[in-house]
Amino acid sequence: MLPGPKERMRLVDKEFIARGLRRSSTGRFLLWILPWAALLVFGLYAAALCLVKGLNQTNMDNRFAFGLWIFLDLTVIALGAGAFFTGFLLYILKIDELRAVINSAVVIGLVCYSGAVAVLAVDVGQPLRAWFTFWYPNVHSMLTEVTFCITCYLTVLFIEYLPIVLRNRKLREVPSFLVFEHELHKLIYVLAGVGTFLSFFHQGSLGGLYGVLRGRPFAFREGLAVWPSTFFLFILSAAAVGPSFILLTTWLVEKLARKQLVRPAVFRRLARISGLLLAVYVLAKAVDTLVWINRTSPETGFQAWQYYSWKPFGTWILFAEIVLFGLLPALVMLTPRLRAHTGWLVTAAAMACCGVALNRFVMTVQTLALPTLSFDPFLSYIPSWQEVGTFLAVVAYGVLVYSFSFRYFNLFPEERELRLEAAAQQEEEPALAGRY
Amino acid sequence: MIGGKIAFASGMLVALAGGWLAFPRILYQTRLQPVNFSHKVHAEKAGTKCEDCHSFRDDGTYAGIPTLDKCSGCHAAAMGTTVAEKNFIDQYVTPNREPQWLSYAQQPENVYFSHIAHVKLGHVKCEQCHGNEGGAATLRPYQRDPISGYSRDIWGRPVSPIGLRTEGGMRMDDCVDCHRRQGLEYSCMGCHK
Amino acid sequence: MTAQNQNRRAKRYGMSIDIDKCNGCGACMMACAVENNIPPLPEAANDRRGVTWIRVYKVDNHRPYPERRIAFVPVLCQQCGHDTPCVHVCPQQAVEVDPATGIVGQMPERCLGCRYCMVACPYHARYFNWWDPKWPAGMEKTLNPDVAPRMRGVVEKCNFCHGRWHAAQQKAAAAGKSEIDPADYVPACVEACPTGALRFGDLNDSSSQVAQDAERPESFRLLEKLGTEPKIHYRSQRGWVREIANAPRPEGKDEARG
Amino acid sequence: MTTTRRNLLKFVGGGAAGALLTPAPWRLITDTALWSENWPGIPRPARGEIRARFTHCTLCPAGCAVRARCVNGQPVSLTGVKPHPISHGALCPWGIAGHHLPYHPARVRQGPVKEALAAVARAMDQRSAGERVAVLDLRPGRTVSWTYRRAMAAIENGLYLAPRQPAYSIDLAAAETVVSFGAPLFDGWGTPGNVFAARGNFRLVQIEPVESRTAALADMWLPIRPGTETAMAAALGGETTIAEAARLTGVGEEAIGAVKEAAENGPAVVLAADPSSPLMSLNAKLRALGRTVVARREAPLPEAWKKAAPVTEMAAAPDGAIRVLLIDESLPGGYVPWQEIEPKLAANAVVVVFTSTTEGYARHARYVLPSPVYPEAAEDIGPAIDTVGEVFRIAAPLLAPVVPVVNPGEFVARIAGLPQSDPLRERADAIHQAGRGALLGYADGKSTPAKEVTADNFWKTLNQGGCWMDDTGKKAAPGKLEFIAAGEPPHDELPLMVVAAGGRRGGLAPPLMSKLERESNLRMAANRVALSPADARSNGIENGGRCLLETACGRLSVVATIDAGVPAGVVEVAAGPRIADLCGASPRARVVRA
Amino acid sequence: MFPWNYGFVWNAGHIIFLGAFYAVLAVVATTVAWAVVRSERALHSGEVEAIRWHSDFESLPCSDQVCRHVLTGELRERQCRRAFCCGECETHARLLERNPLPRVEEPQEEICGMTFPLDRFYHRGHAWARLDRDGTVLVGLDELGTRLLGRPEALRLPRPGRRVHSNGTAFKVRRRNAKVRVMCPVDGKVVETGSAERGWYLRIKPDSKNVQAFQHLLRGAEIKPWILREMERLQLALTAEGAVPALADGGVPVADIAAAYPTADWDAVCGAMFLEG
Repeated sequence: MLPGPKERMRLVDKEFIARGLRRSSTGRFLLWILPWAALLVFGLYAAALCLVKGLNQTNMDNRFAFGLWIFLDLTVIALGAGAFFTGFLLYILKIDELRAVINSAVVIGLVCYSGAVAVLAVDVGQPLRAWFTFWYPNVHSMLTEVTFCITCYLTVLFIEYLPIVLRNRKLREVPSFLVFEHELHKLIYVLAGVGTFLSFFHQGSLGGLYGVLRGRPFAFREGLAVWPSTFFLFILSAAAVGPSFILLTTWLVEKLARKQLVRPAVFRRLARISGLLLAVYVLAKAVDTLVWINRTSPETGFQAWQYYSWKPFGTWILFAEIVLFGLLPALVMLTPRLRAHTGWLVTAAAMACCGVALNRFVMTVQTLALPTLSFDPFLSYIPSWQEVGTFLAVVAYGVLVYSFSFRYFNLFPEERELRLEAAAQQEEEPALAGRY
Repeated sequence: MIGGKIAFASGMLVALAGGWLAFPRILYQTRLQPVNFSHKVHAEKAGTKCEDCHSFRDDGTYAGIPTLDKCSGCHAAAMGTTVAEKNFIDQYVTPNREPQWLSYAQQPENVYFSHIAHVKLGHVKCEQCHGNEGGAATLRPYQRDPISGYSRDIWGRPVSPIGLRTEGGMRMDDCVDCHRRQGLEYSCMGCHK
Repeated sequence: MTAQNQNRRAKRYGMSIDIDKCNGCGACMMACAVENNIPPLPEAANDRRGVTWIRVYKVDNHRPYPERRIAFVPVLCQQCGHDTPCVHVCPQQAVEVDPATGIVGQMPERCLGCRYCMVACPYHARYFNWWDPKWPAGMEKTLNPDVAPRMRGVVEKCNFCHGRWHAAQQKAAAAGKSEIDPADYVPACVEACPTGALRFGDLNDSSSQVAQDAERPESFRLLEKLGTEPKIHYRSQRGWVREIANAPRPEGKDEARG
Repeated sequence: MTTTRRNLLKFVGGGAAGALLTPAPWRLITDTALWSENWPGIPRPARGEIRARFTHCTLCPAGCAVRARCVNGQPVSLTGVKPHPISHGALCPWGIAGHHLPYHPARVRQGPVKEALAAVARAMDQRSAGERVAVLDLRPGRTVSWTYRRAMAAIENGLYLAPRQPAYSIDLAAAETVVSFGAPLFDGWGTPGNVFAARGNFRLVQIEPVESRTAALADMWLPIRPGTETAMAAALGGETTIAEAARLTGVGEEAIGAVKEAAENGPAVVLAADPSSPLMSLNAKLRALGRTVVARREAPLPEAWKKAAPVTEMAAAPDGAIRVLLIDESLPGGYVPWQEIEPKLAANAVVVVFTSTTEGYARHARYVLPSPVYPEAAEDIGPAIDTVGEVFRIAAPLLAPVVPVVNPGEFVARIAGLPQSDPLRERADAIHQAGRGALLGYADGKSTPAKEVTADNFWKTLNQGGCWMDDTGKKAAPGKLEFIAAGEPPHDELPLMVVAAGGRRGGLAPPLMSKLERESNLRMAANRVALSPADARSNGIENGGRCLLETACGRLSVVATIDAGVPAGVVEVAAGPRIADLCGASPRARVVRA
Repeated sequence: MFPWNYGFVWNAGHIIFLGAFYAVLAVVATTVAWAVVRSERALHSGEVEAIRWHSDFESLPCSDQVCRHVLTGELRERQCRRAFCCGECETHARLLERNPLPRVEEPQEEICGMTFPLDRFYHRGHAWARLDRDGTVLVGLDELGTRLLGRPEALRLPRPGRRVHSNGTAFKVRRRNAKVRVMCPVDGKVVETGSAERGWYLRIKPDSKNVQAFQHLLRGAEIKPWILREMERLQLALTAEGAVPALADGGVPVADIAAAYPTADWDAVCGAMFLEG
């Protein structure tokens, strides 16, 4: 007898799942997908409104010309830095442990970057002219640098994502796919190298974006050659939280999928790298802040303390950014005893991510909220539901892409081996293997 | 395997043919001028020069295509025997209806083009940009890019050389080329508004 | 600089504003909107979404009544002359400083509306078209043919009534001259100011009224320390008014109007 | 099966690859980008011949000379006429955007003309003895005002109503000290150009509670306690001691002393926000009459017009007697609060208003007829309060009415059965015959004695931009100045004193005023009131919050603005018909949260 | 972007910036192109099977990549880096000459109740190869393999004349949800196909009959330790794939193991046992 449509779907679904990987039943998966899909649809509607009716749908205005979107774009891209940095550590510095998370890192990177680019396309007033930036680039603009690097790196990410897709059990039955994947994977280190180069630059130029604003003394920084100090700080912070974010997501997926995906050693390694870089970043940031308070800002006629006398953005924000969400997690991740506990690791990683988010918030939102003319008011801004919706679309899109990738592609190469090992231990005390 | 190659090649061929041969033709929508006006006749018979009809106002602004009263000055009654003239008189002069000329040279809204600056200061001849319009016995059809909404004469590099004069011209590229040759390259705001 | 540009001396157009004369009537704002085809905005617009190339701010000395004193400060694009903040941030060369006039030009048809320049501008003198340009039915008949209306989604700003500059150029050309007569080129706001608080001219020409105003001891420029060399020179005899040139003083926060 | 599918994919792939090698995709990308330059929603300015035309602004009694830049005859921008002896090339914000008014979305576009005519006619012959037919003229002193007066004279029991018109005019040029009791000297008082031209010669002492635009630029601002102007005047007039005034007004003694001194020696003038306020009598004490306060002079009239109804003030009209009331609100002028009109109306009165706005009497009248607006209307403008000499200027229409309009003058003339004529032309001829004064043409800026031009050229010049002036006659002291004592019934339960912000006029405001009112908060929008921080706090009102403005006559929903420049106990309102109806009679109010 | 675009000037800024941009594009493009070219070449030179085996091998757990000499106990620990191509492995060669395989007297090994005749070579994917007198090679499924698959529900054999590659797919078997590719021990051309009943599946005409061609296959004394290890692996796989362990006592595996473990994810079990990724 022929299987019913439901059954057939189940069978097809099963066929695409890699051999020996435990994935939830088709029904459960659909249940998980559904709400996110709904969110995606809603968000796309919001974005469509902004595109068709124009940016009057948002709550941005002439004084708050950049709003929620730019803030979250910067954050998301900083978090997505895990992709390039893990690639860099694995393929260039040959830290082989990280092979366990590289695939996941690539997917996360892809999601973050494509999402950010999509939001940017909505954020500009004339998307039809977006290509002008490539055609008539103003090479002195940090935004040009960002645009070029991000688009290039996004292409690279797609290419890096390709092998992961082609390795799918069903797809690799097509000989040409199999072979191409094999050959491409041999050259992946080249792409990793290029990706690293690009990422360094656009993470930096995202910082430069604000650092060069001579007209906004709160953001303006001195620096090397054409690059203000924020250029390097952004690179550093992104590199620092990238691994943290990978750690965080991996841990989250483990919890959601209720199975071990990587060895604890990988977590610790990620944490150690993250902590180390974070420590360096905090140091650099502190120095930069001091220079800014004592030289850069006064030279432009602005006393730094003024910035922090507008409620609610008091000095606490500095403390939170540098100490609470910077130094603290760094120390946790660098202390072997604490690092041993996954709980501590995850908390620290989360804090580090918050720290970078806060930093991006300060750079984007506080810069605009602070008055520059003596007769300016201090401004606040609440995003409209269309803005929020548009960004939720990106979140939903990210979750969906990751969910499908996790289900059908082998994001964590060690997953199966770890299950076998777990089974080996059960040999000793025979019990029913945890089924999920 | 082979089938695949053929399929690929044929797909490519179709696209190439479409893109190079069909596209340039379908890209423009063609409209005819309301009156079959002959610059040639007016130049030779009436011995008029360009600026006699395409004149400047006192304040130096350019009057562009002459209005009906200019025509009816001579054509109150038929001067020749041509059908075109008869139609013109019946349809426009007698009912005193302005013909809706289609201006090949109509620049985009964001362009500030000063004829007098070019003619008087730059000593540019009409032909240099407008080509030998004055010598043409008939008005060529007006071609418009429906997407951008611009006349074929003023925008876009020639998609394919078919049916488009290449010398001189009134496209931005032409302006810029000439200005560069003259060492007259100002800022964007020099010509745009 | 090309041969042609050398023999015609480069101008540096600027403005001088006497705050002590400005009564804040708003004629300049109206004249500007009329001249530059700026539409009245829909009901939804507020004081942060309107397009007002020149905007008169009501400032005060932060003292309680009756010591409180007010002054009106017209703020337009300050036409920064030295590493102009908006020019080098624009990703696609939609902003430029015209070497011939020193005017900071914004090209609406090149702009993609990323609004980075607005973030870069410390004077908030740049405005974004949040809406399609919409005039009440029939009113589009009153548009100025020398200025192209901008489309939704692009940034615009004061360009010293560039349409008038073009017209003046054309007039000069008609007279066979390449130099324009200063009397022919005056921005709408200056022309409209009933109190004569606004003056316009070439700062390179030391004989011009503005050049001399700029030299006055009571003359100042907004946020001069940023080093962007603005070309709008304000002046006032009142000390507290001259204070507005400096960075904001938080303790001076007050309930500003509106 | 799979091969064919695969081949199809290959075909498509090949197609895509091939397409990239053709101009098509690239051209389409650039075209769509260009499409964004003129996609729907971007209007195209008309191109054509650009010419200058001249007229006069009728938006206020100043009647500034206007130079209109026209494209194919359509005005696209208005500026002043630079070398003009009265307006000195100045225009106010309203005037600058005046050419937008015909297209105002809120304009009254049609009205029941026939019905109105019929109703008026019916009411006129049905009316019982003693019932009146009245015209309310908000802008007296125009030529059409004389038409009304003649019409009312022709009709039995006709009544010509008009807000009081000062019998004097102010010669600012002759003053060295100007003591202004809240007169918005720099914000709508008199002729802006004239005021600023004279500004160099006089010292301005502004006496008013709020720091208005005028106070901000005054040489001396006396922030007086609201409602104590009379006390200050008494002190300046030497009736009370300075100390007494200082106590009452809250202004320092030495300040008052200085003002008093300045006012006494040196040609001075005292101005009041309301030209018919008793404060003006202070001028007599300062020996200003005949020097800075002179008799108002009107241009000559045709002899035939002398048979005209007298000017009656609303207050003087008999109660419940007016059966037919025709209100000419075509030009913004001195708005008479409705609650002053209402008691005068008969039981079933027919009220017809000629107007362009729904804000004013249209809210009360039975018939609302669309009137022409500036610059559609052919009008003349009487001398402004600061015009010393005789002057006659015509606001020549710059464009034909864009909606079917009713000319109030013709309407009234018709119901009164006056012979068809062109009053403006008749007036012009009369002036020309008088043979005095000179005619100034704006196009050439030349001034020629009236007697040297033919009547036709005289008329032609007046219509193409020009004005007739005669300030040769010697300045005479005005006749006996009579003033209405400001009858202010005390409403003690109402804590706030209402002060009108200067500038705003009745009638339609150009749509572009949104720039000043909403897009920059430079001026107070019609629906706003300003409160002192203290009062706002005590009433729990926050900035930009909705609230109710309550007076003895009613309440109005408004938006509150907290302004440290407003003293406690004062609410600053944007003048306008609604506010006038609300606060006209009793300038005390309360503001409560909505 | 190009010199002929408005706004382009030949200055350091443009040259450096766009130079870097084009360099990146070039690198990325060439990388992809290079990969394409190489895969095309691979496709035509019929390396697909080899590549599949290699990529499968890479994805095997390290425990399954263990060297044959660890099975025999000669080495304590060694992971194969050559995808079991012992022919190319010098370590293998060295070890062989140092201590060649001890002779085994019995014609066959009896392990856990399964018989493994020693007249043949065993592929680690549980296919055996027997060199016949007529120079052809018979390819069959060893007993553990047979019992794992039990009675196949579907069997796909290559048509005679088709080329098969060592470590490539010999034939495909489906059992329950398990789709198994049984790997071919030798290179050659199929001359005849058999069946489960006949005890062999393919008769192959090998490309070469010399030792090299069989170097990578297990033989003689290697069989026992190998099978024992395989039994452990099986047990592990069964546990991991959620079957109740029944061979804890090392008892005789039933004739049809699949039937014995209905709960087990058989696909995964066979995947592990037949060395598929």
